[in-house]
Amino acid sequence: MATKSLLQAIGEGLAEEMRLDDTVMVLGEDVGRAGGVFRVTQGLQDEFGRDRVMDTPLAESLIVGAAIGLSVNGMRPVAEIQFGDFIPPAFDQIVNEAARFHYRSNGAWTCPITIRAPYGAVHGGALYHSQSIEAWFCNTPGLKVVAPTFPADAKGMLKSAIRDPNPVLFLEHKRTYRLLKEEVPDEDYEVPIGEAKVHRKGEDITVVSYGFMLHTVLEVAEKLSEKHGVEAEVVEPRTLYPLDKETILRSAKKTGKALIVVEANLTGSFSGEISALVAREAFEWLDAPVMRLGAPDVPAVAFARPMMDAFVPDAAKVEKVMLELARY
Amino acid sequence: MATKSLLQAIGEGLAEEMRLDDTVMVLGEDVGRAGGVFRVTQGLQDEFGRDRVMDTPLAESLIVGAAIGLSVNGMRPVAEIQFGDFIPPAFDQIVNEAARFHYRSNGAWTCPITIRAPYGAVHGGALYHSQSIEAWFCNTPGLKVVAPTFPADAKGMLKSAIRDPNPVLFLEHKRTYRLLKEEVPDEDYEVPIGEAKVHRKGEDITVVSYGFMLHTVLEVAEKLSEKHGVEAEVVEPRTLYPLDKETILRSAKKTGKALIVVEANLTGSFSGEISALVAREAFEWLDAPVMRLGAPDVPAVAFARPMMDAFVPDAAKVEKVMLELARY
Amino acid sequence: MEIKDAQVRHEDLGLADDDLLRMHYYMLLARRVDERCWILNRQGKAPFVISCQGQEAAQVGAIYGVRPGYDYLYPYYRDLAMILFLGQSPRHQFLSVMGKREDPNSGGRQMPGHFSSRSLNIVTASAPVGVQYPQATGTALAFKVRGEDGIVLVCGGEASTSGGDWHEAMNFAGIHDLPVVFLVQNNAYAISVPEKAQVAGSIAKRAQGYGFPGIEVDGMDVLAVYEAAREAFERARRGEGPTLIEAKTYRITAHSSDDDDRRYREREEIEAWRRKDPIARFERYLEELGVLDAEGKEEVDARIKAEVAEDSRSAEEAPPPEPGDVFGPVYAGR
Amino acid sequence: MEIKDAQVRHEDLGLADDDLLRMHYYMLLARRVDERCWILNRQGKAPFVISCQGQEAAQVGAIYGVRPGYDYLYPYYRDLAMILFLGQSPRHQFLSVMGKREDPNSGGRQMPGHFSSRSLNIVTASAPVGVQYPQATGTALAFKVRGEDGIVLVCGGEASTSGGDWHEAMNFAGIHDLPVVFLVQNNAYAISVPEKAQVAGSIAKRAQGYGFPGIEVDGMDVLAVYEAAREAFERARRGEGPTLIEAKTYRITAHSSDDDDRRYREREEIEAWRRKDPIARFERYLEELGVLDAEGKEEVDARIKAEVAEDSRSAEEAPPPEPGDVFGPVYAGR
Ligand SMILES: Cc1ncc(C[n+]2csc(CCOP(=O)(O)OP(=O)(O)O)c2C)c(N)n1
Ligand SMILES: Cc1ncc(C[n+]2csc(CCOP(=O)(O)OP(=O)(O)O)c2C)c(N)n1
Ligand SMILES: [Mg+2]
Ligand SMILES: [Mg+2]
Repeated sequence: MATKSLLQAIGEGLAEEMRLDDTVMVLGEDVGRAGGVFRVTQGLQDEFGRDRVMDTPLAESLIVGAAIGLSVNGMRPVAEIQFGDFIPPAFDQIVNEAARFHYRSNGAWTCPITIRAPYGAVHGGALYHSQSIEAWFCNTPGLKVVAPTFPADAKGMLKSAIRDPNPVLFLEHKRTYRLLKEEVPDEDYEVPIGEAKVHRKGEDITVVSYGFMLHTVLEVAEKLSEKHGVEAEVVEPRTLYPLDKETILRSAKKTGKALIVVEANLTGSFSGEISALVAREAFEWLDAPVMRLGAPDVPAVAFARPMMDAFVPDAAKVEKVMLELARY
Repeated sequence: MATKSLLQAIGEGLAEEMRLDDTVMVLGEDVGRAGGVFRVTQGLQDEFGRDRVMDTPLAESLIVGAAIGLSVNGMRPVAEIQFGDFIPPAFDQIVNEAARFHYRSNGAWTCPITIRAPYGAVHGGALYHSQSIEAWFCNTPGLKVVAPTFPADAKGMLKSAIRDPNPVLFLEHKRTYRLLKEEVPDEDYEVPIGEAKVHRKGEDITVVSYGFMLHTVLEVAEKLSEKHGVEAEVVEPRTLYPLDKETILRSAKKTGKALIVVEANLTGSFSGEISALVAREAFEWLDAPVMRLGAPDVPAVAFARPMMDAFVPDAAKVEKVMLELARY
Repeated sequence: MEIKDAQVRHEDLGLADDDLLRMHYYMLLARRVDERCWILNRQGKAPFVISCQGQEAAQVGAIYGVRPGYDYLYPYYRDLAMILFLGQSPRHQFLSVMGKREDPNSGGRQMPGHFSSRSLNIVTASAPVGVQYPQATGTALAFKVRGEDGIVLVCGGEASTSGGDWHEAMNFAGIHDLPVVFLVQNNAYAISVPEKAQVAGSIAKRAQGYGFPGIEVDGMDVLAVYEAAREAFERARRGEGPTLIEAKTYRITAHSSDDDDRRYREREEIEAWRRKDPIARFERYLEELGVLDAEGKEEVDARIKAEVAEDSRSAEEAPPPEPGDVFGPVYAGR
Repeated sequence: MEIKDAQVRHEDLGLADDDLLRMHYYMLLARRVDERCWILNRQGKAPFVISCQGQEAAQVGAIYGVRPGYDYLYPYYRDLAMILFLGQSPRHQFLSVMGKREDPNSGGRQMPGHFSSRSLNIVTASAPVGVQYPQATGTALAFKVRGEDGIVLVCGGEASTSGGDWHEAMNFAGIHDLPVVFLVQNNAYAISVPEKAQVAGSIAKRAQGYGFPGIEVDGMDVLAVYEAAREAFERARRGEGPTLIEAKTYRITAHSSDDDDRRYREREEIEAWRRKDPIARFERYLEELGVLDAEGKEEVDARIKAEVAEDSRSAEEAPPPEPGDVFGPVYAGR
C-alpha cells in the first residue's frame, strides 16, 4: 500500500476503471495531451487513446449532454468540468436531464454518468475559480452529489460513482488535491456512496464538515482536545445528496451539540439542510443551538490575498465557534 | 381601488412602469402579440410597440444575457422566462454574471434587470412545467429573489424590482395567478424588497410559507382556530433572498414553535435555511423542534392527477403537521 | 410533385409500391390518432394535446430509413408519426394523453409527446427545447468509438436551433464526423413567434459553417424528405459524418391544446397551408400512380379509424396511476 | 505585406502617418506591459498572468475605429492592447496583476485580464468564456431602440465560439440587424486544445448562415484588421447590422502563467510564428515606408520602457486591499 495525494488517487481510480471496463471513457477540456489543468488525467490518453480520453470543445452543456448520450448507448463516461465555476452552462443537462432520465421514463432508461468538478477556494483563483457549487445541486432528486475529502475515500467513491447506474456529481476541492498523502489500497475496492464517516470520536460536540474546511476542523479539533480538553466528534458526510442522516444524527444525539462548517457562502448553502435535519430529528437531545460557520455572503473569493484570507473561515474562526458551542 | 388577480396586478405593474419610464422594456418568448403564455403581458405590445415588448428567440441564456447588456446601456429590462423549469440555460448569466456585476467591478457597474419566472405545480404541467426553482438561486449574493403571493404585494414588489439597481429574480406561482382577487391600490406604490409580512397573528405556532402553499396554510390556520382553538401566526417572507430574518425570528420567539411549508422537494430546499436560522437564533425560545413540510424527494410533479395530488402537500397534510407542532 | 418526375424519383429511390403504401399508412395513422387526441381533449379526458398535424410527411419520410431498435431516435414532441412507425401503437399514445399507468413513455409522469421506449431506442424526451442535440451526438459517438454502423436521428422544431445546445452539438458532430442526422422541422412558428423573429439567415445554410452538408427540403413531400434522409443516413453509416436537414413544413393546429392561435396568425394563412396538406398531396400522387385508388383510400382509412377507435376505447378503460407511483423510481438500483 | 500594396491600402484607409505611429505605439506598449507582467510573476509579485502577446495587431487594428466612452467594448482577457488604447494606463494593469486595492477593474477582486471601466464603456468582464456575447447584443439593442449610432465590439478566442452563448448572440444580432461586431481572435489554441478539435468548419463562414457578413482576416496584419473592423463599424452605424471578423493569429506565450505548454505543442511551431510577430512586421513596414526608422523605433521603445518601469514601480508601492474589502459592495444602493 502506497501513500497518495487526492489528485493521484483520483487519477489512478480513473485509470483502473478504464482498464477494468472498456466502456469507461473520459471527456472534457484539456483532459487529453495536457492531462487536465490539474493533471488528474495525466497519462490517460497515452494509455487509452484519443477515443477514450477526448478533448472536447469549450462547451459544458455539450460535455454533459454528450456524456448522457454516450451512457444511453452503452458507455460509462466520466465528464470533467474544468472548474466548478463553469458548470452553470451544463446545469440544464444535469438537473433537468441526467437526473430525470430514470424517473421520467418510469425506470426504462438509466443514465450512468460521472461528472467530476474541482471546486473551492484557492489562492489566486478569484471569483471564478473558487466557488462552492454544491447547493445548486442538492435539491435535485435523481442526482447523487459526492464530495470526498481524503485520497482513499476519493478513489473508492470514484469507482462507486462510475459503477453507479445513476448520474453522480463528483466534487473535488482543489485545495485538497495535494494537501496531504495517505495510504490508498492497491487492490480494487469501493467506498459506497451514501455513507458518512466519523473521523474523530468525541463526546462534547459534533462538527460536520467536508472539503478543505474538514482539514481545518480536524486540526482545530486536535488543538481543542489538547488545549481545552474539548473532544469534538468530526463527521464527514462524503455524500451530500442523498445524505447519510443516521450517522449525523447518531453523533448529534450523542454530543447534544452540533456545528456545520462549510466554505460556501453561508446563507442558502447546504449547511442549512444539515442544520434543519439535526434541529428537527435530534431536538430532544440538543443542549445548544445547531451552529453554522461558512463564508460571508459575498459573491466569492477575491484575487487579492488579504481578501481571500478574510473569506475562507480560518482555524481561528473555526476554533472560536467550536469553543463557543462546547461552552454553550 | 379595484380587485385584481395576481396575474392582472403583475400585468398592470408592468404597464405602469413602462408608462412612467421609457427605459423599461419587456423581452421574452411569446410576450408580444400572444401576450405571454399566461397572458401577463397582454396588450403591452399594442401600447408600447415591438421595440419595447420584444419576442425573443427560444434562448434563455440570450434573454437574460441581452437583458444584462441592455441594462448596461441605460435600459431597465424585464425578462420573462416562460416557465421556471426552463431557466437553467440562463443559470450562468444569472448567477455568474448579473449577480456579480457590481461586486466584481468594485461597484462601478450595476445590473438593474428583473427576471420574471412562473414556477410551481399546476395540474397537467407535469415534470417540466412545475418545478420550484428557488433553491437554485438562494445561495447567490448579489442577486435578489422575491416570491410574492398576493396581488397587491406582487404589483408593489414588481415596481420595486424594476426600480432596484440590482438583478431581481421575480417568482410567480402559476397556481396563484387566478386563484383569488384582492384590492390593489390605483396609485403608484412600492412594496419594499426584503420585508416579510405577517398575514395572521397567533400565539401558538409560527408557520412560514409562500406561493401556493401559503394559501393552503392560511386556510388550514383558520380551520385550526375554529376547530381546535390553535392560533397560528403565518409569516410570508415575500423576499427569499436576502431574507427578512427579524420578522421570522420575532414570530418564532413569540410562539416558540415554527414550521416551514414549501412546495419544493423538501431536502435541499430553501426551507432548510429558514429552519437553520430559527433553530440557531431562536433556540432559547423554542418549545418544539423546527418542523418542515414539503414535497417528497422525487423529481417533480407528475402529469397524471393522482400522482400530482400525492406530490403537493395538501390541506390534510398541512393540518396534520400544524397540529403536531401545536401539540408538541 | 409532377407524376413523371415523381415516378422516376420513386423508382430511383428504390421504393416499391408497398413502401409507398406503408408510408401512406403511417402518415394517415398519425393524423387519425392525433385527431382522436383532440376529441379526447374536448371530452375532458386528455388534459393536454400537442400535434403532429402538417408534419407527417417530414416525419415518415425521415424515419423510413431508420432501423428500429438499432439506430437511435431522439424525437421531439410532435414526432408521433415516427413513434408509430417505430412500433408504438395508437393505444400507447392514448394511454399517454390520458395519463394512464400503462403509458409506455413515462407511466403517466410526463406530458403526452414526451416519447420513450428502451426497446425501440427512442430516447426518453423531455420538455426543455434543444437538450436532445448534445445527447444525440454522444450516442452517435458511442457508435463511432465502437466502430458500429448505427446512426442517430435527432429532431426539433426551428426554434430548437435558437438555443446553444443545437450549436454545441452541430460543432461537436462536425469535428468528429459523427453519424448523426439533425432533422429540423421548420413549421414556421414557435408557439406565437414567427420564423423571422426566431431564425436569422437560414438554418440549412448553417451546416456549411460546420463543415458538413445542410439540405433544405420540402417538408410536405414525403419522398423528398425520404430521399434527403436516406442519403444522410448512408453518409453517416459510411463514416462520412453528419447532415443537417431542414424540412419546411407547417403547424396546422394551434401550438397545443393550451394555445389559442387566433391571437397571432390569420385564418387565411392556415387555410392556404391546409391546401398543401402532405397526406392529401401524397394520396393524389398515389392515385395518379395507380397505387391507391379512392376505394383503397377509404378502405385503409376505415381500417385505421377502427383501430384508433378500438385503441382509444381500450386506453380509456385502463387504470390511472396510483398516488404512490409518485415515489419512484427515482434512482436505478445497481 | 507588400509595401506598394500596403501604401495604397494605408492611404485608401484614410490613415495618416500619425495614425500608423499611434497604432505602433499601442502595440508595442501592450507588448512591453505584458512582458513586464511576466517578470512580476517570476518575482513572485503577480500570482497570475495571461498574455496578449501575438495578438496586438488584431487588437489595435480593431479597437482603432472605436470611439472611447461612446461605443462599448466587451473585451476578453487577452485584450490588453485594446484597454490601453481606450485609456487605461500601464499602471492600471500592474495594479491589477498585483491585486492592489486601486486595481481599476475590480479593486483586487478579479484575476488580471478581467477588464472593466465604467467611464470608458469597457463592460466588466469575467472568466466564464462566452458570456459576453449575449450581453453585447443587448447593449447593441439599446443603441438601436434609442436610435443612436453607437456600436458594440465584442471579443473572444476561437473557443469562445464553441459555447451556446456565441450562437444565441449571433442569431439574435442577425434577426434584429444589431450594431455589434464580433471579433474572434483565433490564436490556434484553447489552453492545450488545438483548433481542429475545437472548431468544425470555419468560424468566419458561419456568419453567412445567420445572414450577415463573416470575414477572415490576417490577424498579424494590423492594417488588414483595421480595414475589416472599420468597415464593420460603418456598416453597424448605418443600421445594416452585425459583422463577424475572424482574425487568424497565434498565442505566443503559454495559455497563462499556470500553464506549461511544452505538454502539448512543439517549440518549432512557436518559433515559426514568432517570425510572423505582428509588431516586428509592422515595424518593417513602417521602416520601409520611412515613417519610423531604427532610431525612431529605439526612441519610442525607450520611452515606453521607461513609462512601464515607472508605472510598475509605482504600482508595486500601492497598498493591497484591506481584508474588510471582501464584504462589499455586494448590492448597489438605490
Ligand atoms: C428551453 C425551453 N424554453 C421554452 C419552452 C416553452 N416552449 C415549448 S415549445 C416552444 C416553441 C418551440 O417551437 P419550435 O421549436 O419551432 O417547435 P414547434 O412547436 O413549432 O414544433 C416553447 C417556447 C421550452 N419547452 N423549453
Ligand atoms: C465556460 C468556461 N469553461 C472553461 C473555462 C476555462 N478556460 C479558460 S480560457 C480557456 C480556453 C479559451 O480558449 P480561447 O477561447 O481560444 O481563447 P484563448 O485563451 O486561446 O485566447 C478555458 C478552457 C472558462 N474560463 N470558462
Ligand atoms: Mg416551429
Ligand atoms: Mg484560442
